Amino acid sequence: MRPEARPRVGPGTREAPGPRGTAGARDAPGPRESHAVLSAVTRVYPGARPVAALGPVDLDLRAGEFFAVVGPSGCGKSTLLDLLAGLSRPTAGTILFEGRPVDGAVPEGLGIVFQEDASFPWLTVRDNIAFGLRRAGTDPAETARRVDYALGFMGLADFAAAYPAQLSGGMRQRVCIARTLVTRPRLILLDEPFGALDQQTRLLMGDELLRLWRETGATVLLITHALDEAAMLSDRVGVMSSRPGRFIDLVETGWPRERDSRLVAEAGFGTVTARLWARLRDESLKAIGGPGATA
Amino acid sequence: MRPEARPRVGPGTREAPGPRGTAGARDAPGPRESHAVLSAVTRVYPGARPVAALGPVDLDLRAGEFFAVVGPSGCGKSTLLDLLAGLSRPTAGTILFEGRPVDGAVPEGLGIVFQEDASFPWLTVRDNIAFGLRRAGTDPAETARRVDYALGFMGLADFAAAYPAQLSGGMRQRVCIARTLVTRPRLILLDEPFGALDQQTRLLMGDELLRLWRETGATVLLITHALDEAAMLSDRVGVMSSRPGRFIDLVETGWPRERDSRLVAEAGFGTVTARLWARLRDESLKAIGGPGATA
Amino acid sequence: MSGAARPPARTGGRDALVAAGLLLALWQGLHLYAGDAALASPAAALGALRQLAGTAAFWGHCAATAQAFAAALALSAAIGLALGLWLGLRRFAGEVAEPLLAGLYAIPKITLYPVILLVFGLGLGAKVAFGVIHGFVPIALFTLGAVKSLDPVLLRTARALRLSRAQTVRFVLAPAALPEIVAGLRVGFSLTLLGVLIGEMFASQAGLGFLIVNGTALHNVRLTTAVILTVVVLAVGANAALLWLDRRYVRRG
Amino acid sequence: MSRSAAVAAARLALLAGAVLALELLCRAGVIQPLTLIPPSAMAAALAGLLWSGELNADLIHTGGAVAASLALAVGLGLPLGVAVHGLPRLRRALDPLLAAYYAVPTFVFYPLLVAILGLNQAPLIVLGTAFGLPAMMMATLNGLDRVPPVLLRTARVHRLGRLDTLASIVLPSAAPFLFTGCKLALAYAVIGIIAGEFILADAGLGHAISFAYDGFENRTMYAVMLLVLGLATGLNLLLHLWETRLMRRRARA
Amino acid sequence: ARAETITVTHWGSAFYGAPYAVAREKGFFQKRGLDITGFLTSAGGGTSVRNTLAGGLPFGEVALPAAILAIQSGQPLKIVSGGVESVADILWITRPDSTLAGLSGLAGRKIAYTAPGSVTNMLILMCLRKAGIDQKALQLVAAGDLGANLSAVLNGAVDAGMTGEPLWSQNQGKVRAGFWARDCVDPAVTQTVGITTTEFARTGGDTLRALIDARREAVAYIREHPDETADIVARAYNGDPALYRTVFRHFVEIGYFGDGRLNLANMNRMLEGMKLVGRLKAPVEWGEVTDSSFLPKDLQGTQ
Ligand SMILES: Nc1ncnc2c1ncn2[C@@H]1O[C@H](COP(=O)(O)OP(=O)(O)OP(=O)(O)O)[C@@H](O)[C@H]1O
Ligand SMILES: Nc1ncnc2c1ncn2[C@@H]1O[C@H](COP(=O)(O)OP(=O)(O)OP(=O)(O)O)[C@@H](O)[C@H]1O
Ligand SMILES: [Mg+2]
Ligand SMILES: [Mg+2]
Repeated sequence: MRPEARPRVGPGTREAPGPRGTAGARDAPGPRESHAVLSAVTRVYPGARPVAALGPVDLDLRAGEFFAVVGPSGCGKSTLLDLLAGLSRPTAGTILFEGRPVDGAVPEGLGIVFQEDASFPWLTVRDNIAFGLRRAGTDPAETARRVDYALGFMGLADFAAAYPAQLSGGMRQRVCIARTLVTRPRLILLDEPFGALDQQTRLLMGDELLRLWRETGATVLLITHALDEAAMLSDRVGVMSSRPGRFIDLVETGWPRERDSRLVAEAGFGTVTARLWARLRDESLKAIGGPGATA
Repeated sequence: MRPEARPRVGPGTREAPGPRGTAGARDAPGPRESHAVLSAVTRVYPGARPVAALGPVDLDLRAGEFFAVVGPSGCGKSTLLDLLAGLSRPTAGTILFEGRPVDGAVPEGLGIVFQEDASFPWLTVRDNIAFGLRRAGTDPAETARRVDYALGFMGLADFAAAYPAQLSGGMRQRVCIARTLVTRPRLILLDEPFGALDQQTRLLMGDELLRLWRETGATVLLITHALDEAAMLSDRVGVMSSRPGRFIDLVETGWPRERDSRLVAEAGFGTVTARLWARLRDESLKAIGGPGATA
Repeated sequence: MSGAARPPARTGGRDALVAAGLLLALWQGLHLYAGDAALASPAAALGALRQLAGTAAFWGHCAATAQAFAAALALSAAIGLALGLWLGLRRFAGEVAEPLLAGLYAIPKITLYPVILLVFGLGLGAKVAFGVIHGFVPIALFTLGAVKSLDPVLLRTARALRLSRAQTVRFVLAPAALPEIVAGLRVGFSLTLLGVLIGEMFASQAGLGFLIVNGTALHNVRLTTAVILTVVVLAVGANAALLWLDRRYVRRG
Repeated sequence: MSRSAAVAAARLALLAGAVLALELLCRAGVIQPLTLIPPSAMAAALAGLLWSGELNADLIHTGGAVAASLALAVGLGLPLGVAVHGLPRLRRALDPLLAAYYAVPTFVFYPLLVAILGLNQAPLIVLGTAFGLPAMMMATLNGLDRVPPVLLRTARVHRLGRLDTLASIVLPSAAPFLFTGCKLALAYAVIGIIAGEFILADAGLGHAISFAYDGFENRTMYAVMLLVLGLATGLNLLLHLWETRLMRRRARA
Repeated sequence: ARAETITVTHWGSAFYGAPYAVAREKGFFQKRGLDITGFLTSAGGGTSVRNTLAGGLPFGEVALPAAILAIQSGQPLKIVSGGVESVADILWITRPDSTLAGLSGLAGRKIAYTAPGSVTNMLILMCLRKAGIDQKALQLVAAGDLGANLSAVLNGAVDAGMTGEPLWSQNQGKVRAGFWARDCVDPAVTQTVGITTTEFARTGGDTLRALIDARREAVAYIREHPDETADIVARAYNGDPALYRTVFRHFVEIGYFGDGRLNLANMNRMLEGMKLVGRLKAPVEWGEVTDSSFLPKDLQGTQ
């Protein structure tokens, strides 16, 4: 099945409020309830020469949406994720998750997949995936059930007893994703989870992620440096400026909820990526300050 | 200046011989002298379970051309580069560089940039770049001249006295590229040299590489997993099958010699990448054997 | 290098002083608890040391130890580094030899005295040999580990730049493995010194080890403690210097 | 033949070659039996000693002391290493002391230990512990340094407490380094205990060697040394094999 | 003559070496054409014998039991002269407040000596025999060298420990004599002897004769000038001259240093002790292990 691709490129409409769409109405992305809200958040890394890494940033992450963040290297994307997850505290501004302030501790209901490989080399794939559930004291039968499901789901069933060292980089990434997903987080933060993969494979993995997102109904925030990935996967793409990162554009893609990587062959797809690229070219020039800046 | 993009997509024409084009006539890519030739090259990694990593591969790399290689992860791209550089020996087949066989030692006149960060952490940026020249006993004044030029050229002038640890990943990649280029190799092998960079920055770096290639007239073989990068930079793109890698397509891009990253906004550009993508999707499915294969 | 937080350099000197103060306090406490017969007080040991330092004989002993130690350290370092580099580069040889080396190292070396005597003869030879057998193994093991865990791309780069074997060792391997080599040298320094001292306890006419044997035999606690203090100061000084060099020139960024 | 089998075979061949060479040198009279007896004679003497049960008490005595020292060195070195790792300033001050410590002939403090612990096996166990503990501490510090920060962040994401993080993330992650520490602690405990017995004790394998040494009973002396060598190398090899298995499972390609 | 080194056991910590220190200082070696400048030492009988065997000038003054055991195990050695001929300076000390008084009070106590098989082991067993106490009635512990013994006593780890000079004189007041070795046995026991290799006995006769002769002259000098000797040894050992004067007066009193003659009676007493501690595996034929031909003529017949 090839979904109809209906790109709707326009200026960000992040303040558009409205009643929450029903699950059935989700194919047409629209305003929904807030899930996490950042207000005037900034982050300065202290030190002899303080680094203003982020902000001020305002962001209203809506429940059930797939939000992608793109921006030049070093603009503060990972910093944003850290703040949202409560792994570090903002220098100024407030962060709310499900209505409660995030205050330097990771709130319950939140799952993160880091940019780096975070699989535990001393545990088998199965034990890696079960880690979070066991720590949380989930009933063993339920744990086994969920882990088995995730193993199948992630194409790792044959490797349940293998150790991460025996897996390819992409499989390890899948282990980390599975470990996060089995805990059924309501908000999933992904920091370039497909960084270790070639472009083709990452698109295929993207399809899997989309399927997952559709099935669980979770809210997803995906940081990526691949513009086509951002364009293909998300309902909205936030484009960040060079450091200190602010959102300079919010692109509503308008894809149907049922979509996959074949979107990239659509003519309209190029329009979204071209817009992202156009917004980013100058920011990247500023950010690297390298040869491009002098060319 | 925005160059005219003239994509000429067609089946590989790798056997087309002919007189070497003059520098002036280079804007229109055409058949030229052979620079390196691989004939029926295969590579099997021995062991308890031997791995057929590559081949059989035939490739005629023409003097002064910009050749890109794309292929699914683990298909043997790096293996191909190793063989061509004399870093390992083919299991079968022959490799000629400038008419002489490559026999397990790196021939003079060949430069390599590895996929990994290979900067020497104990040397400053300047000393890193000068390393090859000093070991080769190049006259100090000449060394200083070339290194200074490369520092400016690579946007590293302000960091000449810095150590790699003080640089970002992309800057380190540039150090490695500079270290290879100052030795003025006639054949430059690049293995995903922009792997550490975000998509935007890699395209900017690509512009630099193009400028360099135009100025030095060297032959370039670039391995990349970014299809747009391959499409934008090269005269020809070799598409490899899944392991053991063989060339299943050779795409002649037909870009003018004077070109830069703004090509990506061209409509014709999408046609090249779409063709590359189409050729690769099935190979990637075969290669990862992961969730995509079961989808 | 490690990402562990390093305190700013400015606090280093003060912390070292505080640590030295705490150690002195611990020493004094032990002295008070165990009494003069077991451990001299810091003041007494320092007094004894000052008195010792005023005698020519003491400097003769120091010179004797220093001479043997210098030779032993040079040999330990040379053998340890060469062996470590070689076994690190030859993966197979390394895998074969590493556990044997570590196992051999675990035997108490003083029991080898008759064999040492047989092979190296009396006097300086035995002292130096004792120092070397104590010191070279840790240096070799640290170096071997460093070379083994070396980023392979560095060696590939050496090949790509067409470096000779000697050039590769001199310009790539040695600098790349330097942090571990320094760590090995720090431990090797101490153990070589210990080995020389033990050698002097077995056969010598002079040296700090000789003073220690006599000090214990005569129950001259002040003398023994003073000599040990000398050894400790020497070893800590050398270690601090190596650490400083390491921080200054090796662990950048 | 697989690589590990080849390594094992080469290791065996190397050992056999060395033993054979020694045997030939001894049998040919190049080495006098008064200094060194042929390996076959050592083995025969050892077999006799073991068969007669003469060594049983000494074996148990030494084995107990080594086990106690090892347990203490690891049991104290590990938590101390963890504690010091959490206090970077203390660590910086301690850094030069840890490596320098190995230059100190610790057995000189035997009288001090007797004063504190009484005249029994405890001072010797403390000496063995004191020899192994800093190595364990250094290895622990090393290991904790290399825990990838992303794993610690993962622990926070899973909302683990401090102890939970230590037990289920930090220690497993640092396991290879802790292993190295254990191997070193074992080697040093063996050296410390047997060398201590050689000089100070009236029982144990070290004393058996020393007694035979003073009595010029070369057969007994070398037999017991062979036993020590065999035990030390054997234990080390066992640990090494276990470690390689562990590492192979975890090694990143 | 070039500078030579001989082996003297416990040089610097015990006084077996005193005659050599005097001979060097007074030129007794030099006038016999010897240039002895160094004294190689160690703290163990077996080690000293081994050092002698390996030495450039293979002559050493070593413990008699070690020499006997070495020869019995086939080492190519000969005993060529006598050395220290008394154990009268050895005693067991207690803390001043101890209730232990004399041999009779030993039962039930914890008594330290140096090492199994050593002279002090022999002496304590002889004392027990003399006192008629069964070995099981008390606890004997090997505490290590004299320093460790003293430390153990001072720290109360044992009820009594052995000591000798100079520790005894040095620690007057801190410790009290519990019982003396001379209370249990005839203290005329040969502690040390001069040994050489059989090889050197063939080729280095003149040197050996000169060495033994020089030592003899030094022993005579000590007897005449204990105070000056004390000063000389204090310099050589880096010790306290005042303390050493007490020590050497004591030594002269008890005839500590023999003149080099091989006193078979004294040597036999040592053999007896060795048998007692189980160190002697076979009987000793003095004729086989000794070679008196390097002794001065007048001492050769005195055995
Ligand atoms: N711990 C820190 N101390 C000081 N500066 C920091 C720290 N962490 C990050 N920074 C700085 O903050 C800025 C933002 O970093 P961040 O990691 O958020 O970037 P990013 O957008 O995730 O980059 P990338 O795409 O390369 O992952 C960078 O300029 C970086 O140098
Ligand atoms: N040293 C080796 N021993 C055994 N197999 C190897 C070795 N090196 C590579 N291979 C195998 O050979 C195949 C080709 O590897 P290669 O590194 O050339 O792939 P690649 O195309 O460069 O992949 P990537 O895009 O991930 O860099 C892979 O399947 C790999 O598992
Ligand atoms: Mg990031
Ligand atoms: Mg590759």
